[in-house]
Amino acid sequence: MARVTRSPLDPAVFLSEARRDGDGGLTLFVGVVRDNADGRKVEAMEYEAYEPMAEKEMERIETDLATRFPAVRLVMRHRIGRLAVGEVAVVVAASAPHREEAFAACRAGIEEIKARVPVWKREWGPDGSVWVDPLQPRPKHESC
Amino acid sequence: MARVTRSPLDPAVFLSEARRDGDGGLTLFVGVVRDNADGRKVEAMEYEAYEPMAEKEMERIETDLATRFPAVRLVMRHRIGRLAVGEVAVVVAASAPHREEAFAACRAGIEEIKARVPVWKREWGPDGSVWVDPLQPRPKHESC
Amino acid sequence: MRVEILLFASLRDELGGTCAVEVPESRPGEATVGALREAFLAACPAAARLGKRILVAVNERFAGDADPVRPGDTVAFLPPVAGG
Amino acid sequence: MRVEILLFASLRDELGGTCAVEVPESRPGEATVGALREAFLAACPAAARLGKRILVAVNERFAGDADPVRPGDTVAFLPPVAGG
Repeated sequence: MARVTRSPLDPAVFLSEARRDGDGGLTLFVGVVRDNADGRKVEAMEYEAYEPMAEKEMERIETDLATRFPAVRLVMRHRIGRLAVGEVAVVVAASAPHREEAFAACRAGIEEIKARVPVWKREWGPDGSVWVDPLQPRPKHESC
Repeated sequence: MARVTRSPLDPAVFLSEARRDGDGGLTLFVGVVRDNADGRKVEAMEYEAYEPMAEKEMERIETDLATRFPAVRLVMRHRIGRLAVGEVAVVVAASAPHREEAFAACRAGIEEIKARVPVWKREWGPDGSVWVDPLQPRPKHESC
Repeated sequence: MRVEILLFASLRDELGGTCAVEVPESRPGEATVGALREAFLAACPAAARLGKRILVAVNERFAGDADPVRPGDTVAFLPPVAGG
Repeated sequence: MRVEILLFASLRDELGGTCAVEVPESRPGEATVGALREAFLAACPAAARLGKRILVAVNERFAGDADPVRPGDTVAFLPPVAGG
């Protein structure tokens, strides 16, 4: 399956995909659309990607993390398109013999995605839409 | 639903249960039975609890963590009975506006469960069974 | 006073689901958890392997050696926990 | 040399999906990413708000200002990423 997709993401599927019989600790991060940002009401988020590069960047992150966390199996997906509140935008599943490594790799996975994968989001609310700027001061509410 | 249960645990259910519309970051820990321990083959784990106290201790952990992580909604379950390799023994779902809090609360949840909840496990393998002692030197393979 | 103790996991396998122990009172109608632990280890040498690692619960809550045990309390002796 | 640039998200909304920029060569058949960025900002003042925060990808990989751009390369200018 493509790592960047327009299809809905079912987090449980990726947990099962990551698990091997020698694993005891599985960690999952799920980023979902929330109903507010900086006090503004949010009705939907529209995700756009530079698709071929985003695919490759996700693969490169997996390769990098396989070196940093050799005991961990990682499965990562990013959805694009228009998502309603509560819909899943990103999933990082990490499975490992021990929980410490699973937590560390899962956290590293979402941080790398947010730092490196060419995906953008446009916030839709009652007053129209605005592109989210990650460096814009967002005092209390950063994205996911 | 009881926090300590003999019924199979479906992690996805607890993610949905934890999520509120203001949340953007959901983190899940799933502890499963693995096929080995200290180089021994494991065929099943048999979990036993001091049930009424285990229920209360899970509740007390939730109360403690609600104070430490006020923005997080936590759902925790522990299964007991005989579990085959790959079956889910414990689930901690944490949902929060931001991922940092979700990760921290999820990690704290599983650490507290392992430290405080009166549950024990008996490891079944080709040579019979043995109670798992958490302080027994287990050089490379601690439980989940 | 005489205290009935619930046992779990490896302790139950070795000693049965409950055992009754006679413990000296620290004051009338009250003994300490510490005294109960000593009396239990003396009465059940099979438990010595766990010694101070045995956890004590009084009324379904962990208790320290200085905590009191009174008639009617629910007392349990627990091997080190190993959930997850 | 003339370089065609792919644009995404807010840059695409403001400037269209592609734009072509004339950039001085650093040596025959080659320009630097830094020179291309300058030429782009000069040609498209609407992009000035992002300035150095614009990320450049050459052949679907992030590139630094010292990296070369050659004819036939796929070049994209990207606003700061905001996935997740």
